[in-house]
Amino acid sequence: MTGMTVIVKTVTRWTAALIFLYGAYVVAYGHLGPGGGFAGGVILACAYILITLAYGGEHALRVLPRAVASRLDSFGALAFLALALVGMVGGGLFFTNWLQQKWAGKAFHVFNGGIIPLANVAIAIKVCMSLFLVFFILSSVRMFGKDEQIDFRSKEVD
Amino acid sequence: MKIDIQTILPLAIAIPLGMGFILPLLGKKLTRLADVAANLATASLVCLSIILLVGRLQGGGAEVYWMGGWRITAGGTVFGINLVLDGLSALMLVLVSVVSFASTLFSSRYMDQYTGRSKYYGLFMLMIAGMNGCVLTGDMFNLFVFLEIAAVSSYALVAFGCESDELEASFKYLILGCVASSFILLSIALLYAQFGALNMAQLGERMAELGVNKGSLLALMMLLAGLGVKAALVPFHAWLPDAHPSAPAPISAMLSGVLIKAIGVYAIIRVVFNVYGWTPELGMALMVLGTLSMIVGGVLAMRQGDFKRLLAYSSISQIGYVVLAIGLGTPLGILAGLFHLANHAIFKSLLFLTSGAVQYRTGTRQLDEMGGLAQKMPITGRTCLVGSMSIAGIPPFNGFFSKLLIIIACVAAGRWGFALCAVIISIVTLAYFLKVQKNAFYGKLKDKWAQVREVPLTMQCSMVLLAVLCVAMGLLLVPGLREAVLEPARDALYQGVKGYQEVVMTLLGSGG
Amino acid sequence: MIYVLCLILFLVGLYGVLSQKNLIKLIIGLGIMEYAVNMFLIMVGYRKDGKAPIMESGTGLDKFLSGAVDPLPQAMVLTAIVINLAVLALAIAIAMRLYQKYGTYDITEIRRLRG
Amino acid sequence: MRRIVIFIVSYLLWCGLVWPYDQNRIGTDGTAWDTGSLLLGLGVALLVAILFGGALTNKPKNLFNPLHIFWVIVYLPVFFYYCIKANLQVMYLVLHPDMPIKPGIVKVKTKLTSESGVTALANSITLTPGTLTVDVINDNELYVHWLVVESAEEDKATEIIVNRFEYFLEKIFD
Amino acid sequence: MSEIIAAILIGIGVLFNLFGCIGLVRFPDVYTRLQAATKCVTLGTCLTLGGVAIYGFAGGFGAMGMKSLLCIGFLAITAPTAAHALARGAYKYGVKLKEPTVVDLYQEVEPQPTSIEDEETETT
Amino acid sequence: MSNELLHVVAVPLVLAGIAHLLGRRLSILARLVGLAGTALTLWLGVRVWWLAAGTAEKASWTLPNWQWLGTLRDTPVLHVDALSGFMLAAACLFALLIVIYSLSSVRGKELANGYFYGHILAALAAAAGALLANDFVTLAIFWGFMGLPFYLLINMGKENCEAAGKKMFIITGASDSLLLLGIGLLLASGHKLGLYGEIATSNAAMAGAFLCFSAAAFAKAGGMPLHSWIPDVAETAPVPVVAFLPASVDKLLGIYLLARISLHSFSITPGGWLSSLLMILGAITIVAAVTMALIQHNLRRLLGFHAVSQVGYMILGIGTGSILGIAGGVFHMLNHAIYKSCLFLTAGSAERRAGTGELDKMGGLYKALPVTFLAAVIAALAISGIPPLNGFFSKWMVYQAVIEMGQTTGGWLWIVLLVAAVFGSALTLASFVKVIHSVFLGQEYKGPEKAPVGPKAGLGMRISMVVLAGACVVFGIWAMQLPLGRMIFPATGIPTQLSIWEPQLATGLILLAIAAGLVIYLLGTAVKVRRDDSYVGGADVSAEPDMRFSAADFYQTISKEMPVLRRLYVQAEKSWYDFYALGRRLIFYVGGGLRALHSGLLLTYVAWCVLGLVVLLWLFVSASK
Repeated sequence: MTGMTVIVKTVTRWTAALIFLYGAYVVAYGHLGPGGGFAGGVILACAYILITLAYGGEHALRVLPRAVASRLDSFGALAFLALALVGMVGGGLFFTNWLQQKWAGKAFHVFNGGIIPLANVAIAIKVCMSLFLVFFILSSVRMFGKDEQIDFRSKEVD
Repeated sequence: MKIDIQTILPLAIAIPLGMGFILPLLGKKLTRLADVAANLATASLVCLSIILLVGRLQGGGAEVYWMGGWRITAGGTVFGINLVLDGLSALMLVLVSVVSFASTLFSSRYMDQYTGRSKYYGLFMLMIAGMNGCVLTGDMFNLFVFLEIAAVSSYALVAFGCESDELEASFKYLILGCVASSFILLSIALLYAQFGALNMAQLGERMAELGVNKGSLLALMMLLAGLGVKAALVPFHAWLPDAHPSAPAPISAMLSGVLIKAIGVYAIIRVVFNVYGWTPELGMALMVLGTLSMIVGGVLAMRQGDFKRLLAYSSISQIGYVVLAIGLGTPLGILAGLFHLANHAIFKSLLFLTSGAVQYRTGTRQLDEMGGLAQKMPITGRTCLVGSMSIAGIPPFNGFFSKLLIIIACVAAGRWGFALCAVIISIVTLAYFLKVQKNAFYGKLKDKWAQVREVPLTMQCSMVLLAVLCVAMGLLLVPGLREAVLEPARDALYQGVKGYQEVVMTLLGSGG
Repeated sequence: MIYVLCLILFLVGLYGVLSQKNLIKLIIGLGIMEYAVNMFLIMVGYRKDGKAPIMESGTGLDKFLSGAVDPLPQAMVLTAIVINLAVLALAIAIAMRLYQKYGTYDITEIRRLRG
Repeated sequence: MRRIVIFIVSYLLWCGLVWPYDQNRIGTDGTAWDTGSLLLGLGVALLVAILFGGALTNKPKNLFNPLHIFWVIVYLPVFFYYCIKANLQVMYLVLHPDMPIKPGIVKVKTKLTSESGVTALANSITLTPGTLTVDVINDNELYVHWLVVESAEEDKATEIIVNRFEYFLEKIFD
Repeated sequence: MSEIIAAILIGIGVLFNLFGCIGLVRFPDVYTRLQAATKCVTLGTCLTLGGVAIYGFAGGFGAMGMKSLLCIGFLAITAPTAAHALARGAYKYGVKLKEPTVVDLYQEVEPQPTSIEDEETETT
Repeated sequence: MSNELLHVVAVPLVLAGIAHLLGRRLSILARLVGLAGTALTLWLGVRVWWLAAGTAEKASWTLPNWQWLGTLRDTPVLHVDALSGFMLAAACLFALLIVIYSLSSVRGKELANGYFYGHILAALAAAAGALLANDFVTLAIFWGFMGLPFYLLINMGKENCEAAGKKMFIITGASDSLLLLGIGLLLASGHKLGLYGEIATSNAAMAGAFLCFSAAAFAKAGGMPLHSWIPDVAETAPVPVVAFLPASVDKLLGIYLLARISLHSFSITPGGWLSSLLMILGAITIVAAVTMALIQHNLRRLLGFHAVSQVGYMILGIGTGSILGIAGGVFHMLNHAIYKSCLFLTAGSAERRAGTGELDKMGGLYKALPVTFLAAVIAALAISGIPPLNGFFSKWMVYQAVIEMGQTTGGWLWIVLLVAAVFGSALTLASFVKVIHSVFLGQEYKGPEKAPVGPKAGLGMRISMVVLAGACVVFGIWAMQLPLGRMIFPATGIPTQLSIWEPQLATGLILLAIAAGLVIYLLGTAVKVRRDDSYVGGADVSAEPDMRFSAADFYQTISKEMPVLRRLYVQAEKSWYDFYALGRRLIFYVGGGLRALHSGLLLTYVAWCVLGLVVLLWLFVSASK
């Protein structure tokens, strides 16, 4: 994959960062409006997918190395789980919203959902990286031919 | 010691889920560490599930756990994600963890043949998480979600070897599984549309109030068909004989041993008994499906020359026994079915592990290429014999007792024809397992296997563990133990819709 | 009535799974089935003149419940979409590998396992 | 420098997205003003700046040159005019019973040198009457699909298609 | 007042979208269809969003209007690029130019593969 | 409550475990364990038998009073009465003799290892458990378990033994499943599971249960139509195994069960349809099996068919339902165990010497194996029912029981049965003439395929054979005093109308006659006769194969020349009369069709799912209307 024409590359240059930003926005406001970890994560992944499409796989891997992606992938899920487990510390329940009391902000403000925004962020990381990996691997299958080991990872979120 | 179930219950899902994401981080280099970690995880699950089983006994009845203590009641409907631990769930939990422990123990050397071990363990753990969630959840939609988690990881695990057979099997499995999931989801949607509840207890309550109509009947049939695919009941079984043999042996053991039960049979019986409530027609449908599976699986297993494929067909047949017995709806029938389910988990995983051991050393699965291997692989041969005898219902192994109970239950319920079928198929079972013994382990040793050795120690250990369980499980029928393990599971089903609803709803208050 | 349309869409997907020989088209059929189910779920939650289930300032819980469409099916659909995504990604990956091994996308030629 | 540009642009965009002036979302304190979101925006913009470093622009100085900004403002109505014209043309073609189209791909040349300039030109061409950029070769030769080919010759086509934008774009990007 | 303006804008936008769709149906091949789709749909959508923005700002300068404006900008940049990428991809894949085509200079630099059947790709 | 009952089951089981642990190492120690174990079990068994005479409480063993046993606490599990007691002792005795035999016979590394003795001990333990079981479930447990060591023992045999073992295990396993069905029937009708119930067989369910149990007994003992494993096993399994299980202990168990259910568990009407069915099956077994035996070429296979044939007498006897008949059947079973294991042991000895089991290739072994020869002759005469040996006495009792039944119930059936039984006895004699001639008499085979000459019979082998042959004589002559008086009548009750038969007197007369014959023979040999080898054209042809007349050839006429019989034989060769083969064929046929359905086409599979859904829906919608 060598990438596309200069037009696409340039537009990608202009927009990728903005798409990422928008994804971050969707994630951050997931608890206030439509969106959330999954939708935002998909948008985040779109930024990287756009780069992959426009510039080719190699450049995309320079921006986001595969090892980093798969580690972040696991990290996202673990962070989500850790958030849930922290709720159990001190006799609470699984998924107890342990931040809600201490960090109760004002309604409709960003910092008020307790652990929910944090969980959204974790999910977003997970989804973004998973989607990127899935896309990347699928797009590279034809490229590398038979010997490339497919990474059969299934992605589960929510 | 009073065990606080409320504290540790979610760990049954959290541990495998967490490990499922930690293990892939270990990468390619730290494979031994991945082995150790995976084994530790499954061992801790075994401990956990046994603690839960015992703790549930101490606490009496069931335990209901609300995720995060979050629960709102609006318009008479309870929203929130809950876990329900009753006798049946506890039994299934123990089974899943025991079999998965044996499988991970076996995997540590068996998976030397494959690359990407940490990913393998990751998927494995996800599958366990899915199954544990599936047996614990008290809500239809989460049932679907966990079921899919387990199913998706199993699709990937079936294809793990990336050879053409494995890919083909996995693809077929995936397509059928997907069709099944859409059926399940559609029926859940139908149920929600009609009754406005997803919580199983509440759904059952409303269904009892409003009565079963065409729509809920459609939903039920779709559920039955969808979960029938997952449980591999004839005629929804066709993926199983492809998928189970193609997976790596420990995975086959998991798939046949617990997966089809946790996400198939368990879900079916939970829905039938605790949501819809058993009716004679429903019982009849289950019995017919079960008998059909029993016969078709048994007869087809006779014709197989591939060790693992034979075992796969025999799984269909044995699942048929389970469903037949549970479909009877009598206390004895349910007890017999659950007992057989537990036994089948143990001996079928044992058999798949031994087949894996044979494949590990000889590289073949074809029975006619083997012969006389008992001389060279004594432990494998013995354990396989134990497994075969158990599944064929030879005393004093556990399969005998469950088969005895099933036949008695069938006759006692006046279902003579089904009892006769069960008897005949049990003979057929014996016949094809003796074929395995004859072709693989006895007879003359072929020259090309002269150099074959016994498998490594950890693999032996896991097989011996299961073989010992095969003998020991027979003791579960002793009243003292039966009251502790099997009867609560039986009661969880036999109490029906009302009982389940009472159990869950009375515990509503104590949850949050 | 609109539910029947969903059912028809579902059946279209099912027909696709049943009749198509091409692996990819088969997967598309699956996708259609899933969409039909998701759409059905959304419609189940729909309420005429209902608002989007987002809490605005000043709406209490009761008002929210009476005014907004049912948010639960939407959450369910979201989850179902995630699952479908995983499944479809896996399906396509396997289909591609199958193509490498068998050299065809024709499902009727991929039948090494039988009997 | 580039990072600073991207940081600033991102932050501005964030502010636009968050728009802490929404009357529908009056918090418990009685105002819609949410300081937290602006603070969070700083963090996010920083993250974007770090991750996407120099992606946004090659010549950060241009972005703050008032002259360039002026020409952008001049360019916009021109572009908008052609855009409407294009739509009306398509409308005419679509609704005309005979569909008097004469499509074809022609080659045009541009004097623009910067990537951004070429891109802007190509996009402008795409959005304006009857033309659609198919490919760019050697950074200055554009192949354009033309709905009603008026001339297949390179120079003539260049004059018709390119020149109407080139002047402005040269000012903006070079 | 602003509501009326918004309504008019939205109406025009939807109308353009409609023409674009008609063009999508009537035009003979991929490239001409892309022409129709890109132009009309871009402008139509932009106009619609502009209407929404005006409507949104009328109430009290809310987030809705701001987001609409951002959308317009974004759409203006990306839509032509997407059309370009599609056209180029289609050409490289071998989709033929249909009957009334008069000239194809692009063939000099990029000879089209011939193996692809038209019928198959038409439908995409 | 007496722990001896537990010990007699547990001790051999524990020793079997020990022997298993020894495995192939330390074969001396393994033999010691085997010998000591069987001897110990015999001692325990005899003690248990004595307990049978005591009180009911003494004669049973109950589960301990442990908390976790729940309602099973204090349940009597094992029970001994006169019937099971003497059978247990007999089984232990046979085990001991077999082990003694094997000490010298299985010298090679093939068999003399811990596994072999472990399996023997395990089988003995299972047999003990099955004999002592107080209820049907315990019986079924031990009954089914016994197949496993037996199967493993068969697998130690010659080539194709694994196929025979499989067949055996499938049929006996099937019998276990039938037991389960019978248990289910009993429970469903509200009966207790004890063996001592006296349940009426008038209703269909109980008749079905009775048939299930008797089918299990048939399979174990080898009655037709569930007999077909016996010839195969007899041919391929190791000799001690054949002598131990199908010849003695399996018969013991099978007939024990049949006798037990006829005597104690169910009450069957003599001459009723159940009883008639049993008797007809018995008669068919007698005649058909012996006819098959006539044409066999393999010594052990021939003996195997006789083992089936003899079961017919036992079934016939028990089928009469009268005390005399049951006593006769049980007595015949005991006798059969004695002489048939003796015959198998002699066959093993002869086979070892000749290196083959084919009748055509044996001959003239009496010189090398005098003790074996003697034992074989005695056992052969006993099985053929020649007075005064034991076989005669028991057959005599069976005949009497049939006649008595015929006199009470009338009809013509009993005549047919009686004729069949007598005819079978005659054919038995005929076939044993063939055996004795082919194996021990006649000329030695010197053909091209002659196997190397093997060793003579060892001490242990001779001891076992002599003991068993001696038992044939003793049980024949002192039948009333020893076996009947001490063992069988206490179990079955004393029959009222036993015709006078004075074995001792008869023996004296027979001995007298034999002595007279001997004198005449000696007088005859007093005249010198020239004896020489045969010559044709100056060449010694006595070694030529053509000059050798095998007894087996003589019997070829039966299967070759008689058209009706020939067709039957051909069909029998194709196993048209074999339930096992028929079932196998049926299942393979059905399975072939099902396999073709699993065509590997994914679309078909999906179609099944949808079709299944539609059918389910249709059924339910139509049901809900």
